[in-house]
Amino acid sequence: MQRIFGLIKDRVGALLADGTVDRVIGWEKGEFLYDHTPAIFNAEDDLVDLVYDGFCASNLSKYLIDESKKDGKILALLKPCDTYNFNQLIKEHRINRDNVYVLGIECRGMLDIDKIRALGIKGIEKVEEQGDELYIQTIYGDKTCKRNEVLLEKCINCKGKEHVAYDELVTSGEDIPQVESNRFEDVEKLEAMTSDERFAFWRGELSKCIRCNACRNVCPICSCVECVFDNKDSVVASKANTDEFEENLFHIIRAFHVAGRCTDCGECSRVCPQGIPLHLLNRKIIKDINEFYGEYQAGQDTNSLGPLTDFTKEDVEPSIITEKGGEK
Amino acid sequence: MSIEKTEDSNFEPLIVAFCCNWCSYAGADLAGTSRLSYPANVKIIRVPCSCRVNPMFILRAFQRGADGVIICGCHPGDCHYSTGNYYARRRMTLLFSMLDYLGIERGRTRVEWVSAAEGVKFSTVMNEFSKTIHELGENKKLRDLRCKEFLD
Amino acid sequence: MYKISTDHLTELFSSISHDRALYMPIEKNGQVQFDRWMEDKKVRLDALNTVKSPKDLFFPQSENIVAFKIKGKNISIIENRDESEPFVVFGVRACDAASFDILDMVFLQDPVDTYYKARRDNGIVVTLACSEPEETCFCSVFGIDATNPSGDIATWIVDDMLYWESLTEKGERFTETIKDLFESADFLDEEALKSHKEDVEKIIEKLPLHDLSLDGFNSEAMDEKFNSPKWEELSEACIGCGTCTFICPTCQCYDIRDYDTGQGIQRFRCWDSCMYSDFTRMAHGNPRTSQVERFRQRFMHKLIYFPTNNDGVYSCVGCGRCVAKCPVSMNIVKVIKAMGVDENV
Amino acid sequence: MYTAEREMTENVLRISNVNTRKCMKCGKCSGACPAFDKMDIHPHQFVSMVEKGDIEGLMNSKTLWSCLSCFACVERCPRNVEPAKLIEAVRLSVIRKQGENRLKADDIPVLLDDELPQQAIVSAFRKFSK
Amino acid sequence: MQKIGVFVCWCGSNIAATVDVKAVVDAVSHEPGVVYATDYQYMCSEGGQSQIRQAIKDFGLTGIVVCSCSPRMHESTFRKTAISAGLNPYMVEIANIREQCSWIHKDREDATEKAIILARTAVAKLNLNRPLTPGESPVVKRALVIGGGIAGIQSALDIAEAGYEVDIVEKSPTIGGKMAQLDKTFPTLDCAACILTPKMVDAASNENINLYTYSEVEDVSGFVGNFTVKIRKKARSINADICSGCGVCTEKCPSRKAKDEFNMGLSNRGAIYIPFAQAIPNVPVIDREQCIKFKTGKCGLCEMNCPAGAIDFKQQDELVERQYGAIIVATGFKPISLENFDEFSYSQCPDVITSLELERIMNAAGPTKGKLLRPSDNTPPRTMVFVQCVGSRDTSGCGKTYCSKICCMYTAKHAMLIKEKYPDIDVHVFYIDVRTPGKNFDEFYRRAVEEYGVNYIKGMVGKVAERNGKLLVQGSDLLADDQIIIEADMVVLATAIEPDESARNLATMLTASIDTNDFFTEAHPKLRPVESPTAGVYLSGVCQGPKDIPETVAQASAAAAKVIGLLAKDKLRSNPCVASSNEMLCNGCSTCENVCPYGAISYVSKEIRSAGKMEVRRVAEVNEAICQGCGACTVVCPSGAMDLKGFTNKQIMAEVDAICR
Repeated sequence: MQRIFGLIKDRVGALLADGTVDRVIGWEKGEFLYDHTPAIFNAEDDLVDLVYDGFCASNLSKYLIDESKKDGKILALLKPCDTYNFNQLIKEHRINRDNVYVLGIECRGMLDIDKIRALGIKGIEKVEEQGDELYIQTIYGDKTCKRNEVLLEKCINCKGKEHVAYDELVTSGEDIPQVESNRFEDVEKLEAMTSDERFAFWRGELSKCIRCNACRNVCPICSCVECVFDNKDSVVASKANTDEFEENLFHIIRAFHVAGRCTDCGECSRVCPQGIPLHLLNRKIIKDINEFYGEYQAGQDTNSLGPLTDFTKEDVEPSIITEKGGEK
Repeated sequence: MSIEKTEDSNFEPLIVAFCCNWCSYAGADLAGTSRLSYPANVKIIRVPCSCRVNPMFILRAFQRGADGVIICGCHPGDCHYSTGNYYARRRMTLLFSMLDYLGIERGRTRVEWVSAAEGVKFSTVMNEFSKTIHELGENKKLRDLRCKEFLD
Repeated sequence: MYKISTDHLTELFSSISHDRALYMPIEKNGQVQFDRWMEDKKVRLDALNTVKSPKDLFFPQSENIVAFKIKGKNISIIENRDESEPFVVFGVRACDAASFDILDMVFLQDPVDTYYKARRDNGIVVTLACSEPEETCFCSVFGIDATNPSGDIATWIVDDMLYWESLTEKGERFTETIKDLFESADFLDEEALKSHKEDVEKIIEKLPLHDLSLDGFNSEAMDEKFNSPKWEELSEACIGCGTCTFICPTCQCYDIRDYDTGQGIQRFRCWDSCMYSDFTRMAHGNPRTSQVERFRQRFMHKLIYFPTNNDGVYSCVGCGRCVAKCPVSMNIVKVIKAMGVDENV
Repeated sequence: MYTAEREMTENVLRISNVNTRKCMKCGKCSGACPAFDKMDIHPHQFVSMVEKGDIEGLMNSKTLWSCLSCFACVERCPRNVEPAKLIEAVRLSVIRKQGENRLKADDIPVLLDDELPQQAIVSAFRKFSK
Repeated sequence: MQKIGVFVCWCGSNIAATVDVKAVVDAVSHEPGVVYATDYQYMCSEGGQSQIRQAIKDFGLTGIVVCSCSPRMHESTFRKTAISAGLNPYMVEIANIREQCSWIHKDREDATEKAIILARTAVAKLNLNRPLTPGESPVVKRALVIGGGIAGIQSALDIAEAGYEVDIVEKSPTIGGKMAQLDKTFPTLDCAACILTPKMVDAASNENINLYTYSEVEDVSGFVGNFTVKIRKKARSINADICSGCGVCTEKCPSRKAKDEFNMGLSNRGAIYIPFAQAIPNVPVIDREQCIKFKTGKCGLCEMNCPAGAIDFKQQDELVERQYGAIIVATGFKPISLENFDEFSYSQCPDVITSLELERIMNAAGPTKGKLLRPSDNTPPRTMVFVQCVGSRDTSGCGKTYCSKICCMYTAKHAMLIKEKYPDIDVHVFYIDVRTPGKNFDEFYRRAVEEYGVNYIKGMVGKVAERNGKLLVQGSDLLADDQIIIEADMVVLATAIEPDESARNLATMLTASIDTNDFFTEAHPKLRPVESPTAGVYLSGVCQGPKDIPETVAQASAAAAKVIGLLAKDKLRSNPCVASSNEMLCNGCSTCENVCPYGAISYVSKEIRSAGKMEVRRVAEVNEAICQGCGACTVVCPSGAMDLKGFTNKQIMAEVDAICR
């Protein structure tokens, strides 16, 4: 991981120096070795705090909505999965393309600090990456673990290593193992359950929701000027889940507003403080769209019509759901 | 006959029907003019086109105590706005699939294409749907309890 | 000082939960949070901290206040606040226990919040000292001794023995009711407990955030901190979600809203977050329009405004939840370090 | 009042599952019937007689047993009335009439054909001797 | 707070029979916003309307709810009442407690309870109504008639008469339609050509009428007052301007195998042909499947012999796009195919023909030059059998369920003409019921029986079989209770008629509603028979339902009158219930633009004050003249910026709440 970071740092320095861009959005070192914060580096401050390692999971394309409105050009370090959101935001005219210079950076899959803790590793002070091994120095002695054991859910189901939007690519030349996985596996498991089991599962999960809006505010697609839940004149304005129904309502409406636009970047599940597998909701809609209306990956391009703003005369009838078999 | 699932068989289901102004609302009127009866617990809301029905309306109906929601529109191809019902068809398919995914009984929501000339079909659909909902029983899963047992 | 072996904890819990509800850290759907104790529930006393603080046992996320019913011209007022019955909360860490005291300063000051007071009187806080603090912990910075937690009753778990000592009169009365389950602790136990406390203190010393300094955060520095240019840079990553405020044990802001249930109007209180865009929306709009101002407001309140009004008590207990759970890892520690006097960043 | 005749008509309608009211009296069934000349009551009359409730007349008619059940009338009827099924139904009511023992036990030896399966005898008895 | 008046109608007994009107009035008077509630026997009558006007003045009502019949019936009536009382017409809501309540529920208590809920829903919606003023859109002073039969020609002539420009689009090479194929027409027995061709010539010569023959409508967009229609002028391969119509080419053409559609396939025609002598325009057309030049590249005799050099093999289809204010559908009909009716052995024996084929045989310009001869061996027939209702009144699925209405009259006409010209031919007619209603029609049919001795047999033909040159017609004679077999020389089937096959996709193009038999559905069977529910589209002739020529002409003129009424206006009031976008909430994401079927949404960048500072934002703008108010955009808009006036999100939510209360 060090090699690629070195290459990136040089490229960023060069681009800042020769004036193609006047500021960079990337990640800044935090207190510990895993809590990096997205930050904007202007030309003058040095890039000592810039970092790129296994804990830079956050998706920077959302910041570009406001940043691209300011004058001057910004250099954006985008991982492959972030570029899908970048394309989707370009398609929705939310990002001013010529104010952004996209540097496509290679990504070997990001790490999940909660999974490391779940392995019983506590008091983490330092994390070193060597190939597939992680050397973790903690207050209670040094620990090691395999990189693939602690990958983020969205990296286990990575959509592929190619960038779909970039002005320039930075690759370290190392071959990155393509992780084979069926990203709809959990959805299929849920579909196989009886409807009462599914209801119990989702009641269990959604009852944990504390309506902190982290999933909404981190989602690049879910970035309305004023969200329908905040706008007091809207019909569903609400601030707390005062009832079971409101928990369902918030997540169903959110899933529907991003239906056909969600690129399955997994950020919502990553940031949920309560660990609710929110990606399973969006992934279910993606699976349905692929099944009923043909393979569609949001953000693959910047001009195709989204599935919910398109139709064919031979679309399947809604009654297919009621006759889909299985018990009531 | 299957044994009545709900204990109180005098349970009166509440059904909200969204009917598109040009075809299914006219079909409902035709069912009226031809005196074809269907249960009184079906209440019709007129919308310009089936594509006007927002998932929020359906969830609001369930929240407020409806037991079944049916969306009627023109037959695909006959829509007065030419493409309205195509969008509605896709959106409703995904919504029904999502509700089923969350464990809500499949029969609670339904889409039916009824043209202005199909009064008979309208009344049979409403009778059938009301029977299905009656068998499914009261909507307990998608219900806002504050709206129900509220004070005296 | 009493003691009971950890194998008999289940009988202790079932006897407590006979006549009153018992809450403790329980794992549900892979998430540890304070939940009501039942035999089949998976108790997790080893988990350092729950994700959501136990404050919502006293200050729930949403609770009914009053309801109105309109019939024609006349309005009838219906009292339908949620009744609170006696309960015990077990396994509270020192930092959370300290946060109750901070909440008391807010809610029990004149005019007393009767909703909060009813729950606070009904609740008995049984704290459990930490044995393996995490690197995100910095309660010592705020003068909280993790090994000697406050609360009505303090407990320690050393090897396979639970030591039980009531600190307050309320704790004393409660211990009386279940005294027969315990044996009294002898001198040997006192020693074992003392050495365990020292080990934990040594670990606390070694915590990376142990020597975070708070000087510079006092009422005099209010203007200087308020106008500091650093807020701009610190808040650029903040996405304005409410995670840090909702999981923080000391955040106490709430909003009052009315809900039209079709039968009448239900007025209820729910948590609010200073990070939200409509936080202090008033007639003319919202005084804090940009995220920078909201971000500054949060940390100024915790580190300067609150101590100024409450003779130096900071409104943070160093539990480290916001450090762990912020989506963009921006938190109070980074603010303290960035804004602190000796800039030891 | 609910006479036996009324009950028989109900029976015929139930067995044949024919809605005699759908007949528009076009006469195509009689036009297409190959056994028309052998019949004293003609296909278009089945329907109106059943509707009038005159089953008795049909039961004693020659038509009942000269109808070939070729279903030409059913095939050609523009209103899906299926007259032939009425004949079948009336035939069944004849067979089911109580106390008409058309097959007595002592006839068995004369007619017996040794390859005849046991099943055929039993069902003949059930059908013909009431 | 609104001041609402609620008016519950008895509708004579239609509502009052099963709904306790007084209970509804009492229940709804407690609703928030309601200041006045009353009931009346006939709310839509003058008495009822004046009561509403009076109440609006007395109580200063800001909105009225009328609980009566379907809004599709009297919404416009009550809106006019509101206007006359000075109230904005869109502050009127109708609760449909007749078609959707009193007529369909038997139990009085259920019906009353439902009526109360429907009334409450209308009040809940009205509380959130805002006064709307209809916009205006220009009217293109030109009409389009699709179909060049008698219906299309008559409509076109009437519209041209009023001074407006009319285009007739006819898919076959000449106008005239089915009527041109007829010999004589009932009840006056004057010859079809004599009364039709003058109208065709008028249509051709009228400077207000443009003929697009051998052309089809390809695409229709826009809306009433401003339709944009693409017409495909199929290539005739003949330059119509310089062709004199001499017909030399049609004689010289060697390819003779093509079946002449005009003569119903009873005779052949050349690859280059003029459908019939009086064809308008009198210009031949090349049938490219049959023409040897097109098939093999050789020949070209017609080109050589054409004095004017008008043949042009390279001529291509031409796409014309024109604007119209109104469209009249006059696509006419065709006989159904008889493949499901093999009992008449129509396809096996040439002597079993349909009535339209008989028209051609008896027509002087027909294949037999007017002499009645058997198609098999061209000998005059001795006995003829007519069979009525072939494929009509048939619920078995092989034919059509409806009665085709015109067969009884034209069969009586055929029988009479044959008996008059060849008195010694025996004519038998198998019928179920003879339906000849109206002025002089029954007298016409009785004349065929009494004066000309046509033998009408009450019964049906079961089977037609050929035996050594003769047709054995086996049928029933119900009055004689007998099965008769007639040895006939010719059998004529009165075949059912169905709409032209172009009707189905034309309806989709026009978004006009169409029923399961492919007849266009009229806006209201009794009150608006010549209009389609789609504004600006009118129906003339059999496209709307089976009818004879007198009725067709009457309907054609009626449709023309409606069009003239429309074109006379300079401005049309457009529907005010259109979408509108709230620029403060709009993300500028173009999702609504993608779903708008009319392209009514465009994007502008605007200076907007948000969070205290001015900011340039890309926001949506709705062109109120083009938007038809379907609402597709309001649902795809995630932030709820796009809303539909008249059916806002809040209004529909209020209705849902009122129902579920």
